[in-house]
Order: sequence, then C-alpha cells, then structure tokens
Amino acid sequence: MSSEDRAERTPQNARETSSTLADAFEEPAFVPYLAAGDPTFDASLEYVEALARGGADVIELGLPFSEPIAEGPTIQQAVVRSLAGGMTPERFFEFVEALDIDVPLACMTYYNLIYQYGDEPVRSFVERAAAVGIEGLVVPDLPAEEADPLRAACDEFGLDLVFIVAPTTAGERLDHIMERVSGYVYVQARLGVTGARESLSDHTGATLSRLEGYDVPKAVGFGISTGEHAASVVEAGADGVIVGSALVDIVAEGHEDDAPTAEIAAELESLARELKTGAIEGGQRRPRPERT
Amino acid sequence: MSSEDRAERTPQNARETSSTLADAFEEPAFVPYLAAGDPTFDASLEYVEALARGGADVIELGLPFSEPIAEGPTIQQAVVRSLAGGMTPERFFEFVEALDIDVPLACMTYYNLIYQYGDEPVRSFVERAAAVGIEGLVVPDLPAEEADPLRAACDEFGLDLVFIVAPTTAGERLDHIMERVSGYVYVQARLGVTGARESLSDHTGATLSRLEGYDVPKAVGFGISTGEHAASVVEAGADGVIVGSALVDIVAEGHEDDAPTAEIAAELESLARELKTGAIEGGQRRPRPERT
Amino acid sequence: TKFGDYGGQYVPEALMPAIEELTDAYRRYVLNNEDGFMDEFRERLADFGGRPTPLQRADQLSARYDTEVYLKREDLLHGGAHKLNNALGQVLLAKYMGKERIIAETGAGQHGTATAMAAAHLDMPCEIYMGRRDINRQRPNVFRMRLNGAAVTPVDVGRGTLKEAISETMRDWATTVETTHYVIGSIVGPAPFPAMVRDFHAVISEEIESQTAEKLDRSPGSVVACAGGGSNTMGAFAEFLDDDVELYAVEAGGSSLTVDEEAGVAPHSASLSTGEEGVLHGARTKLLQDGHGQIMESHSVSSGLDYAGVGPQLSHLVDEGRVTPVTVDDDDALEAFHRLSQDEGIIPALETAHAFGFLEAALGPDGDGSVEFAEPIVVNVSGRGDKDLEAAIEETEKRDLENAPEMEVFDQ
Amino acid sequence: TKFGDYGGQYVPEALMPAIEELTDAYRRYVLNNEDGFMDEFRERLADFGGRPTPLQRADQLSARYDTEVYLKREDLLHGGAHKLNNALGQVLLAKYMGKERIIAETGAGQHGTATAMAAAHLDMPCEIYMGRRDINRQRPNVFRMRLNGAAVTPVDVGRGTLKEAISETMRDWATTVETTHYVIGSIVGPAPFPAMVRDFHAVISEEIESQTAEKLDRSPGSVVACAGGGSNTMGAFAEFLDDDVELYAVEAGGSSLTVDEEAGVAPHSASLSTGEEGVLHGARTKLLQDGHGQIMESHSVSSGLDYAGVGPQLSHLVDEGRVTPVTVDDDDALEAFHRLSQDEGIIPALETAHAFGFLEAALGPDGDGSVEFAEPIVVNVSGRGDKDLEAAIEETEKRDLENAPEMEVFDQ
Repeated sequence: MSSEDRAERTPQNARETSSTLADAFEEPAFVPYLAAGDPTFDASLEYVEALARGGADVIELGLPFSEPIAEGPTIQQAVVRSLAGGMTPERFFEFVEALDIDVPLACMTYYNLIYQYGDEPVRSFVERAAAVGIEGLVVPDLPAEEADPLRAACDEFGLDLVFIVAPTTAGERLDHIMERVSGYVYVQARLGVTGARESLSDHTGATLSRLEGYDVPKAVGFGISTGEHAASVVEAGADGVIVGSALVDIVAEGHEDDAPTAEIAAELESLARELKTGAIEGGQRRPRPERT
Repeated sequence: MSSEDRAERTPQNARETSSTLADAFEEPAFVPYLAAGDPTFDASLEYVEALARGGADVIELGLPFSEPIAEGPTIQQAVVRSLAGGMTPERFFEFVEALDIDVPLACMTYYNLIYQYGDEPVRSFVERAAAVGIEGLVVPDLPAEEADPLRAACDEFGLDLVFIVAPTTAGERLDHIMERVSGYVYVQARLGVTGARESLSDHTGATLSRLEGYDVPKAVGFGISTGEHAASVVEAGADGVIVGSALVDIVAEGHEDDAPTAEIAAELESLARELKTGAIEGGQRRPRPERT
Repeated sequence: TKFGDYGGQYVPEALMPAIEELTDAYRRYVLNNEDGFMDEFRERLADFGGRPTPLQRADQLSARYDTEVYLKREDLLHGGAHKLNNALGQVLLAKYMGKERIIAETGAGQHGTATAMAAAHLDMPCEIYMGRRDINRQRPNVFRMRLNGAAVTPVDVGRGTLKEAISETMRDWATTVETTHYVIGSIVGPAPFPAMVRDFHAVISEEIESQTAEKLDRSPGSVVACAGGGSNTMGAFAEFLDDDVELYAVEAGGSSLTVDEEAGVAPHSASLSTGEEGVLHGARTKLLQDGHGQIMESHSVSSGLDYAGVGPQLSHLVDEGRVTPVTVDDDDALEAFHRLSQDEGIIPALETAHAFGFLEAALGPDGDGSVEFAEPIVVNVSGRGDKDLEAAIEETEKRDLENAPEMEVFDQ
Repeated sequence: TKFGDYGGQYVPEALMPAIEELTDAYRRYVLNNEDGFMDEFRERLADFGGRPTPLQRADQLSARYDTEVYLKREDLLHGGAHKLNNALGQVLLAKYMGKERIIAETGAGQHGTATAMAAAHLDMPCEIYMGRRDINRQRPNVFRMRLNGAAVTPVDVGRGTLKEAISETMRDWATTVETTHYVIGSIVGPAPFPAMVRDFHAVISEEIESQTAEKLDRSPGSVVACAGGGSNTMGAFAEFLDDDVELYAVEAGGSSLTVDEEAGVAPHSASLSTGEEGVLHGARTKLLQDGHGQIMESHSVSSGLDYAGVGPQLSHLVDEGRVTPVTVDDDDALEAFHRLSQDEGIIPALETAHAFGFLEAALGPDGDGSVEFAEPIVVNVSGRGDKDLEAAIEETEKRDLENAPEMEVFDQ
C-alpha cells in the first residue's frame, strides 16, 4: 500500500468511527510480526510482502529499539540485526512507503522512539506514521496509565492504539485499558516475553472470558507457532492470532544459513498460510458469535 | 680441646673466681664467630680450627635457631645451611667435643634452645655445655631482665654469661647488665643486626666510655671486617673485637663456589690473622690502661 | 508517581498489577509503618548493616582545602557500600508482601552483592542478572554473590553491561511477577521505585543531619555525592531538599563529554549534565541517547556509574536548579582515588572517587576556584574500593598520574 | 610484664630502651589517659573506624542450633577486621611518643592493611614487612597497603610467611628504634605489647557487655572467638575474665593435629591446644616447636591463623582453665565459611570461620554435643572474607564439601 492512500486523512477520533484494523478481524485473523529491516532493508521488504501473500490480515511491523524489554531472545536478535543494518525511525517510514502490499499495518515500537521523533514529542511521530499509511501503534512499554498523550495524537491523526492485556490484567485496570484501546486488543497468552513455544498457555481462555463484554477484536499473541495453535486459540474465542517469534525464527535461521531471500520468503509465506488456515479452522470449530 | 679437661668442674659462682673467657683478654683479643655445622659438620670443624690457628682468643660458636631475630642476612643464611645440614643442640655438643683446639669457647644461641634442652629447662643445657667444655654463653634475645634463671645455672656450672650492651643502653639498665655479666661484655657497635660493614660506627667510642668504670673486658662487635677496623676499635678502648659476618661471608662464598674445604679454611685463617694483628696494633696505638 | 514531568510507569502491561501491588505495599509498610515494617527495617539496618555510619572529619583534606570537609562513611556499611540500605529494605518488603523469590540486576556487582546478602540474611531465594562483560570484569563480586547463595545469570545480549542486565531482569519479572519481587538497584525504574529506593536511602541524610547537629551544632553547608543512577546521591540529599544546603551531584565525565553517534557510544555517563529527556527502563528521565532515541552505550572508569539513565527525581531537581550537576573525568577520578587512599587512609570506590575529584577540581592547588562551597562540606563516601583494586591499578598504569603509587612488589 | 610464667621481654638488648620507653608511654597514655590520649583514640575509632560495631542476632544459626547465637560484627570495622583497633591505637601512640615512622609485619595482610590505613589517616610514614610467599598469596591486601601509601618490603628468608616477617621487622626495629615504632599485630611480642594490644582490642568485649545488657538485659553466657596470635580473642574475652562467662578460643586444626618433626612442619596452628612452652618473638608462651626447640612451620587454610605462637596471656588463661581451647580443621572451617555466607549473608574471614566451625561441631545436626554452651552465645566475627575469596574458592574446589556453591559462571 502506498502512503498517499491515507496521507490526506484528517484528524478525528478513531474510536468513534470505523477502524481499518478492527475491520480486518471480520473473519478469524492472522496477525504476523516482523522487525522491519531484519536483516536488511530489501530482504525485509520481501519478507513482509510474503506474509501478505500468505494471508496476513494485519501486519505488526517492528521499529527496533535498543532496549526491547518486552521481547524474548528471538526478537531481541532481530532488533540487533535490524539496528546493525542501519534501521532508524525515518528509514522505517521509508520502509513502509516502499512496501507494496494491501494489508493494514500496525507499528510496534517502544515509547522512547515515539517520544524522540521530530519536533513535537509523540505528535510528530504519529503524524508521520499516519502520513505513510500506518493504521495503528502497539507500544509494549506504554501502559494505559501513561498513554494519554499518545492516545490523543492517535486520535488526532486517525490511528488506532492497540493495548496489551496480560494474564495479570483485571478489574479496574482492564476497564481502564478497554476504554482507551482501539483497532484490536493484544491478548498476551502468558506472562513473560515474546517467544515461540511448543505448547500453548492455558491463561488464554481465562483472559478471553474476562474480555467477553468488550466489543473490540481480541488478538492473542505470545507463543503461537503452528496452525494448530492458531486453531485452538481461535476456537477458545479469539478473533485472531498474533505470531512473531516463529516467523522471526525463519528469518534468523535463513540469515544464519545464508539462504537466498526468495527461499526464506517462501518459507515465511508457507508458515503464514498454515497459521491463517489454522485461524480459519479454529473459527469453524466454534459457534461463530454474532457480531453486533 | 677435649671435654674431659673441664667435665669434672664443680658448680661455683664464676663471677667470684677467675674466668677463662676474661683471661683471654689479657692482650687485645680477637673473638671470631662461626655457626657450628655451616655448611656441614666436618667442614665446619676445620673452619673453627683454622680460626684457632689464625689467632682467635675466644671463639663464639653459634648454635643455630630457626628464628635468629638479631642476625643480618649473612648469619641468617649460615643458620639455614647449618640447620639444613642436620644441626641440633645435641649435635652441637658433639661438635664441641670433636673440636681439637685450645681456645676457650662461648656458645652463642637463642634462649628457646637453652630453655627446651633436656629435662630441666635452662639447667640441663648449661650442665651439658659445661660438660663439653664450653666456657660461656651469649644469648642475643635474653636481656638482663629475663636472665636470672640462666645466670643461676651458669653460676652453678661455672660458665660465664656474656651480655650485649647496645648504643641505646645507658643508666640503670647498664648497671643492671654489668652486675650480671661475666667473661666479657659484648659491645654492640651500632644499632641493628649483625653484618659486615665498609666503615665503622661512631657509636663505639661513646658506648666504651660509658663502660669505662666497669671491670669486665669489653669486646666490640657488629660490622668489623678488616684488620684496620679491629685496630681502630681497640685503639678506641676496646679489649677485643668480635667478628662474625665477615668470616661467615668466606664460608658462604666458598660454599657457593664449591671451593675445597682446605682453601676456605686457609682464607679464614688468613683473615683471622689480619684481624688479630689489627687488634694487637690497635692496642699498641693507645696507652695501655692499667688493669686492676 | 511523577517528579515534574519525570518518572511514571513505562512498563509492559503484565508488570502493572505487580507495580500497583508494590505501590500499595510501599504506602502501607514504608510510608505508614504497617506491621512495624519500618521499625524492623531500621533495626536490621543497624544490627546487620552497621548503621549509623560515622560522619568523620577529613583532617588532611580539610587542611588541603582550607575548609571543613566531612565524610559520610557509607563505605563502612555491610557489603562495603550504601547499597544495602535499599537491598535490605526491598527484600524485607518482599517478605512482608509474601513474595517467594528475589531478582535483581547488577552492573559493578555492588547492588547484586547487597541484594544477595540481604536475601541470605532474610532467607529468600535470589537470582542476579549480570552482563557477561561485567561478570568477567567484577569477579570478586560474582564470587561474593555465589557465596551468599544467589544464582548469578549471565546476560549475553548487547555489550553485556548494566543496561542489558536491567532489561533482562525486567523480562524475568514479566514472567514471574506473581511470586517474585524485582529489587531495582537505584532510584530508577517505574514508580514507586524511585521514591521507595530514595526513602530507603534517606537514612544517609537523616544521619548527616543529626550528626552535623550533634558534632557541629549546625547543618551542612554543602553535600557532595557521586551520581550514576543516583541512589547514594538522593540518599544524601533527601532530607536537605527544603533546606539551605547546596547539593552537588558529581557525574562520570569518562574520557570526554562528546559522543560518537555513529557507534552509539557516549564516552561518559553524564546523563544529568548532558542527557536529553526520554523514557528508559520504566521512567521518563534524562538519558544518553542518539538523535533517534536509541540508548547510547555509556562509559566510565567506574562501572557503577556506567549507566545511560539517571533517577527521575534528580532530573527534576536539576531542572529546578535545586541540584547542581557537575562532571569529573576518568583521570581526575583516579587521582582522587589515590589522594583519598593516601591522605585519609580510606580507599574509596571509583564511583565515590568522582565526588572527591570535584573537590580537588574546585578547591585543590590547581583548582579553578569556580565553586564557592558553603561550609562544612559533607562528601558521601558511597562505597569502599576493594572491588575496584584491579581496575584502579590497571587504569592507573595506563596513565601518567602524579600521585600514583608504584606497584612493583610482586614476583616477576 | 608476666601472665603467670608467660610473657616477658625476650628481645635484643638494643630494643630494651625502646621497650622501656613504650612501657612508660603505655602507662601514661593508655592506662592513665594522659593528654587525653584514650579520648582521642576512642573518638577516632568511632569516626574513622566505625565503632561501635553491632551485636546482631544470628537468626538462621539460632534456629539451626536451637539456641541464642549473637554475632559481634568486627567485620564491619574499617578495613574489614578488628585489626584497626590495635593499629590505630599504636600509630596514635607513636605520634604521642614523637616517633616519626611506623613499621609492622603482616601475614595475611590484615594487620598490614590496618596499619597502613591508620598511618595514612594520621599522616605517618609506614613500612610493612611481608613474606614473599604471603605477598603472592594476598595480592589484594598488598594493593591496599600500597594504595594507602605504605612501603611493602618482601621478606625472602625461610618460607616467606608471618614468622619470618616478624623476625625481619624486629631487625628493622633494632636498627631504627630511636625514631621508629613497631606496631606489633597481635597480643604477642615482648611486654608491654601483649597487654597493650589487648587493651586496644578490649573495646570489643566492652561493647559486647553493654550491648547484651541493653538488648538482653544480661551478660553473654559464652563467648567464642578464633585464635591465631589471639588479638581478637583477647579483645572479645578481656572484660569477662572475672565474670561467669564461658570463653572458647578456637584454633586452626589445619589438616591434622599431628606434626612432621623431620620436616619441621606442623600441619595446624593449634599452639594453645598442642603447643609447648617456649620463647619466641619476645615472649614466653605456648609454641609449636620440635623437640630441640626449633620453631615449626605452622599451617592453616587461613593465613591469619597460621602462626606458631600465641599470646602469652591466652597461654596463661588456658593453663588456669579460664579459657577453653578447641580446634577446627580446614575442612570444617571451609564448611562454616559457606554456611555463614549462605545462611546469614555474611562472608566471614577464613580465620573467623573457625569459630563457626566450632559451633557446628558441637551443636550442628551432625554435632557431637560435647559442649553445653551457656546462652546466649556471642561469636566474634573478627573479619570479613573479601580478602579470602580466591583462597576459599581454591580450597573449596580441592574438597568435597556438602555446602559448596558452584562457581561455574565465568567465561571459558
């Protein structure tokens, strides 16, 4: 997608209008994550496009920060590779502009990069993100308590602001978050940091049930690495699955083995397809809820 | 000298009778020191006999102690060699018995060896020393204040007990020492530990003048290494000179160079003669005092 | 939770409930002494830690500078630095909160050793994260932690220093938050840590206040403390914020105050003096960062000052003009290290040496006289230098320092 | 000058005037507080040294042994051991006496570092004699002395350990006695040293007495201290000699209590338990010696206990039945080292660990129950273990100790 499509969008309150991100969850959605520029700008473009071909409904594109406190080893290494390749916020926006896909994008990054960008803390970043066509932001080190300035900027420029809900999130805090979230809510399947796992956490069901009353798509992430994972998460009530480390693993291994970019892209597309198919199957296994 | 000569001597108070050691100072005396058994029992016998031939009037024979706190590096090393060669108090007495000389002997050793020997602390040692023909004791770590038991044992067995007078010794302490000394008084020429020196200390004159009123031969030691040293010390009023490190140096160097025992013995005899000659010359340089 | 605009709680959502729980515990136990927490804390600090630490007149420095210089002897605290004040407070708090496990990060190893000691003392399992590079630089402190029964987990990410260790500890905490307390080692991190850690260390300035009153019948004129994260600094300043006392925070000037943006390296750790506002490790504060907001690798001859951030309250106090930030470079810190060792018989930590380097720069024979200190000057001797012996000697050998002692005593 | 038959002044004549001068100074300044000497000493001990040191309840050990165990925290004194009490006292006394230079011997380096600190603090030139072997075993302490500005002179005679260093220092003193004071490091040597050093350390037991009175409203039941030369021992016992308090002196049992007469080696340092009366380094006392009176090379895993002699007053008190000597071998001392580190968060000196090894042997799960201690038990934590880290780890690796921590954290 080229940036011009949305560059003219006027400031508005995204939560009160339709959301491209939320719309992407009409059917059980597959939301992959890759770090932009991992391991190089050009290869990474191909990888992201492969995910789009593989069926991604939304793509979370990581803008790497030097201190990724919420990430496990897999994504930490992706960050290191991307930074070593010269990734900066400005290059990131160029990356988005250079992407030739038709899938809505969320930018996942840490707050300091958003804060530092441009002349006006927070606002400059969001303005530029909106200009290149980014639909929303995911900021792992920004809890709802500190999010008002970013929420305001996102509202101003029509971006969604995705919050994460953890297994430990409950009560007033959950309400507080759900009042501020837009696009989708990122349901953290288990405690800890990102990373692919053999088996799924059983926190997911409990968290999803706490979220039942909220009318925002629920995307479950942390540990999902196979189509069967995806199916069972969606069966348990999720509107979509977020998959990062399992995909980054493919990039990392390919990079290590010096595999051709096309080969790695093909592998990514194949896993993406498996995950998307899994999500769809999961949806078929449960009585589809009425969407209001 | 064989031990039988004096083995039969009965207990007596040496200070009230004639003293063989004191008698040796009739003319300016040369008092050499060697560590018994340095570097071997047999070689050491020859060295001591060479000193006798060279003109020794009294010989201070060291019984080595593992912690020779009053000795400089030269004699420390002699102690190490002698102990490594198996020297013990009993072997020391055998050494004295094996000596074939006609020069009175003083045993120089540390108090712990005297204290530990035999069944009766102090007394057993003195008894045995007397039996092998030793005329007196010099104990560098035994000040007059602690000397009463040894003084009593020496009196009992007719041995002299030599005390050291240092440049720092004066006043009441000097009296205290001079009341207890017999044989000769060891005048320490300078502060510090034993060791040959290029030049002589100028403390000597002052110490000797403090001792003028006392009727005990004064033998000056610490740092004397040449005939000229000996001469000037005697000229300054000493009744004799004590020389250790300069002689031990010859033993040490010979040992290191693997020189034949006879050669080392000859060198010792030669230095002994120089020192004895120096002492005599020193005596001739001054008006000989009347002995009362 | 804020100091002006600084501070806050910039952490992953998974940690927020723990931080709320901690905030509640801080209020109840620390601020309101519920269940006698503060009484037990103070008693253990006295009996186990060795408080109060002395306030000592520095006879030789007072003569050298022709002014009254006093030393607050935190180097005498158990473990050899002020760090135990905080570590003991937090481990005890974790016990009151029913936590079953302690984690902490450490750079130079001082906070790690303090935490390991406190955890052993209070019978709590303990795991310390430490950068691989720091592990190999700080062997004695690693030994001490292991001897105290703590697990020491190497962090191999990045340069393997404090910054990476903090990030890694936060990751552990995000996983184990329900049973585990993270003992942050300075007045950094998300609220309530900066305030809570300050309160545990405030005993330093409370004692300075009562000791100057008792000995000199007055308050200190100036308080000088080195500042990395800033815990000894705020501990020494806390009671004087509203008083007429000059407060100097001495940062590590490293080898130079310039930066290498390309390499992402700042050859110093002067966040207060040169840093820009940003968000790191849970708080908004002054940071060493590049133009994009990536955190710089900081540097100091003293690994305890070697951190790209600083406590948010200090950032605020500097902006307000209440605290004066100054810098002392590696060379001057080493000279001050030797000066205190030789003149006062106290071998300071290299961190601490920076505080004395500032005195010398201002008041010494070659000083610029730029600062007129109010008397008496109290310098916080935040830690002892035993941990730094090898580093200090190695760094001294690289330089031509006027007062460096010869070290040629060993064989070959 | 005697304790029964023990003690005395067995030194070269050249030293006697200095010893008389010292005896006079001891009487005037120490015993009679002339010119306010003792006031200044106590004040400097407090401000520079960090006195009083705490008396801390050992929670975990008290539980383990089902008895009340308290720790006298001399490890918190400046320098990390009780040694400063004496070093500061003597250096200050030398100043009052008008001496211009300080010399001292050191074995493990603790007395040397304490003396170097005190000399720096009081601006006195200082030279420390140390065996070559000890210099290479105790690098950190050598660094510390040099950093404090002291000269460190290697002693190459013999095995190059404490015994030789003492002899060599006595030689220096015999040369420089008019301007120099020899700071003997324990309650050994010629009178007045044993009494004077005891008096400087007696502050330990004075504090124990007032602290048990204040905390527990009673006296200690038993006092336990390790004994090498015995200065921390007599310091901890001094005030209780006439009271109903059990006193245990724990000596180094080394690898075995047997001796190798041929080699002149005793693989232990248990002079009180196994030694014979003799004269060494100026005093009559119990010694490790062979049948001829030659001094044995002693041995202990703790170099601070590794001495063939012991204070004459302790010899006397043992003969009188007032002090009970016991031994703890290297293995048990190491286990106790790890136990205190892990259970109480205090890494003790290896010397100190012996005292805790005795508790375990008597009261532990595998203890023989042979001793019925009067409660509460006060153990003197004579020093901290930072100086012993390398040695403790090396010695631990040689053995199969139940409670040894894994040390596999480092690279390669």
